[in-house]
Amino acid sequence: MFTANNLACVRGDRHLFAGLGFMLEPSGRLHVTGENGSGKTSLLRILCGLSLPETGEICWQGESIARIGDEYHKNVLYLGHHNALKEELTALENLRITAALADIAMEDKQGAELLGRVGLAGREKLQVRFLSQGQKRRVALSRLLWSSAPLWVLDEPFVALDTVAVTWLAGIIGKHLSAGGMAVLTSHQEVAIDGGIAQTLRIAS
Amino acid sequence: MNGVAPVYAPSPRGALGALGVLATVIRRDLLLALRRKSEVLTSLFFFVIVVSLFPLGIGPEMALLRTIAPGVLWVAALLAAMLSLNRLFASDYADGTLEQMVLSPAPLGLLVIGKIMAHWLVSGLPLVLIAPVLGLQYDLAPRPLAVLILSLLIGTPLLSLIGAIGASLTLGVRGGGVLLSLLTLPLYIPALIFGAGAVEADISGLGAAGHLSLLAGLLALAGFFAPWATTAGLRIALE
Amino acid sequence: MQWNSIGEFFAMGGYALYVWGSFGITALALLIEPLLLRKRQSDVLDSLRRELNADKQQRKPE
Amino acid sequence: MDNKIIHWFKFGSPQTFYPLAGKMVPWFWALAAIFLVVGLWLGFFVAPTDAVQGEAYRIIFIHVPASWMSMFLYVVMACWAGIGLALNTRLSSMMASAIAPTGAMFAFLSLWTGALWGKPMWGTWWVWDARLTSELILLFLYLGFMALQAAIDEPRRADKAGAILALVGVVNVPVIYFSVKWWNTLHQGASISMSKGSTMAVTMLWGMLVMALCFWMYSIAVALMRVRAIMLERERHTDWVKYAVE
Repeated sequence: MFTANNLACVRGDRHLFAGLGFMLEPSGRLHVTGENGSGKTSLLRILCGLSLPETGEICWQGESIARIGDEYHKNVLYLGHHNALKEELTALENLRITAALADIAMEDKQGAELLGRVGLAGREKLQVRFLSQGQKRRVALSRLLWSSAPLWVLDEPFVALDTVAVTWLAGIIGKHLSAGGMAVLTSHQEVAIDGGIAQTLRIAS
Repeated sequence: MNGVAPVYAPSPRGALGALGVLATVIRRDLLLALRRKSEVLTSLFFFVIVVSLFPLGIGPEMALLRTIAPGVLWVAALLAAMLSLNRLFASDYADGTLEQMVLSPAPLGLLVIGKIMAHWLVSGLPLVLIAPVLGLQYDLAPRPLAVLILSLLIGTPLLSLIGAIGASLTLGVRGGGVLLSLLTLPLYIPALIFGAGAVEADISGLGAAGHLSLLAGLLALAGFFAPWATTAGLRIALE
Repeated sequence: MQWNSIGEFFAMGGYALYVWGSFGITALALLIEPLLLRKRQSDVLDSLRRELNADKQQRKPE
Repeated sequence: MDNKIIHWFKFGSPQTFYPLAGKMVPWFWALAAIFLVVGLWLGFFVAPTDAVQGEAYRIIFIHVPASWMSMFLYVVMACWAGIGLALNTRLSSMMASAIAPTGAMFAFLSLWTGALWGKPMWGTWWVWDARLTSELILLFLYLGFMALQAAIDEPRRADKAGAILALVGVVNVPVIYFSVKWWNTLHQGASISMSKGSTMAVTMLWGMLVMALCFWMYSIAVALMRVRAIMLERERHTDWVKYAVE
């Protein structure tokens, strides 16, 4: 169970939001909506523990994430605006390093298979800077396939993807939810995701 | 609930442990340095050029060059280390990989130590290796030369450690490069004093052991505090 | 008392430049700092008051 | 006991501290003025002429207290910054930012008066003496702190980054001081020695102590003035500032 209570966020002089809260059960997904600059990204970063809220508390399984620390990070997968890829490394190297940082040893063969599943077969040994924007995004999204983190925090995951990839990604998120996972996401597009219990949180400024 | 079955899991999956994570970070940064050779070579050339400029400004008198050699080499090493600090965290910060490191279940301090070690291997160790050649330009005798190498060997990791604090604090800040030198150079002074002092003490027959052990003491102190301060700096930068 | 005349006091045994140079700069610094701060404070207060008045006048027609 | 804690937290919030600081400032100005008069009287009229240095030594009545203040203020600044970082209290971080410029000014004054003292004594404006050199480095540390805070727009981040730097600096100041001292003895630089008349030393010490008290009170007054301005600037959108202005 993932809960947030009375969250407030201040950036410089601007009070982005206050008194924000929600509760997410297994298989639940939360759509965060709001205008540009309303603080969606700030909220997502607060939820995964990158930044601290001005007030309020976030609890994972009833325990404050400020107290759990690194242990909480095992349960979260965060996908931000950046792809978090090194341009000079190959797709495969990037994948293996990302896995290693999550404390998972990944063989070259497994990595290649994973990249094949996101449509990058034969491009494993290519440096990321030679890939197109959409291909880079898909390398970043391949993390969703092997991660065992129950909570996915996805910031605009459908950006820079073609319609086929959007449907594919929606399917992946649906599967994750059916398996008892949770997801918090922001999206400009209306994307149908099957499975899970949907909630919407609107940040009004 | 402790983990959800992955959508697709490559099997088998073993955990790496702390040392494995540390090795991954080091290997990653070394690989990156290898792919961006020019950046690494720039600071090495900078070191060589700065050291070679001094005789041109001061005059080729060997006795004078011998006396200023330790100071010149150390100051040049300081500036060269400075030059490479900017990119210690900057590119990771820009492409989002730093965020993922903070969110990794491995302790951030460990990852920071890995990055600092890689930074030393890439930009500190080459300085130590090229220093004997430059020392010969200044007509240093074999013994002082050996002490110089030893002092640089202990001192350059210290520069990387202290510099990492400054690099984390100035991350994404306007005018970060100049600010970084303003913050870091004063903190480098003890390293400079003991490092160059060791060589001078050896030349004057006082023995370099005292200086070198103080330098090693500073290294131990920095090894303890710097990763902590850097970690705190990174968290603040990402907030 | 070591000074026989005011002139002797200001001459400082031939070290007038150094002694008065030190005390003078210190006095200047300690005077300028609070004056600058007073200006800073009144500048902030001014801009805040102007903001507040503007807000009030906007509200009146409603 | 509980009451006391609540009391302190109450004064730890800007809206209660702002008027309180305003009331305290004149008192510290008065104290500074009293100590100034006494200190100058001791320094110029009670302390006798030095046998070796003549009247030039009277510079120490500001040089030494200014050096003391610059070091003391750095430690105080680091303490406030550290408290701000640990407890996330806005006011203590603002105090740290308010102290820094005054500390830097005292470091500068210490260097300036040191140079003016050095010229007649040793014939040069600058000596690579351990104390002067570490004072110079201290000035750099202050400037670094101020530059870092000025370069960061987000006040909360500026506070935290500054705090880390101040704490690193406070660990480093003694290391720097001793390394410079060691370096100086090895190179046999000029050493400052005062003539050691016993009666003389006592009046001199009193003069320096009273001047140091004057500078201390001055620093408190100025820091309080500055922290008031910082509070208004940073919290201009809050309700308490609107009430305070009206």
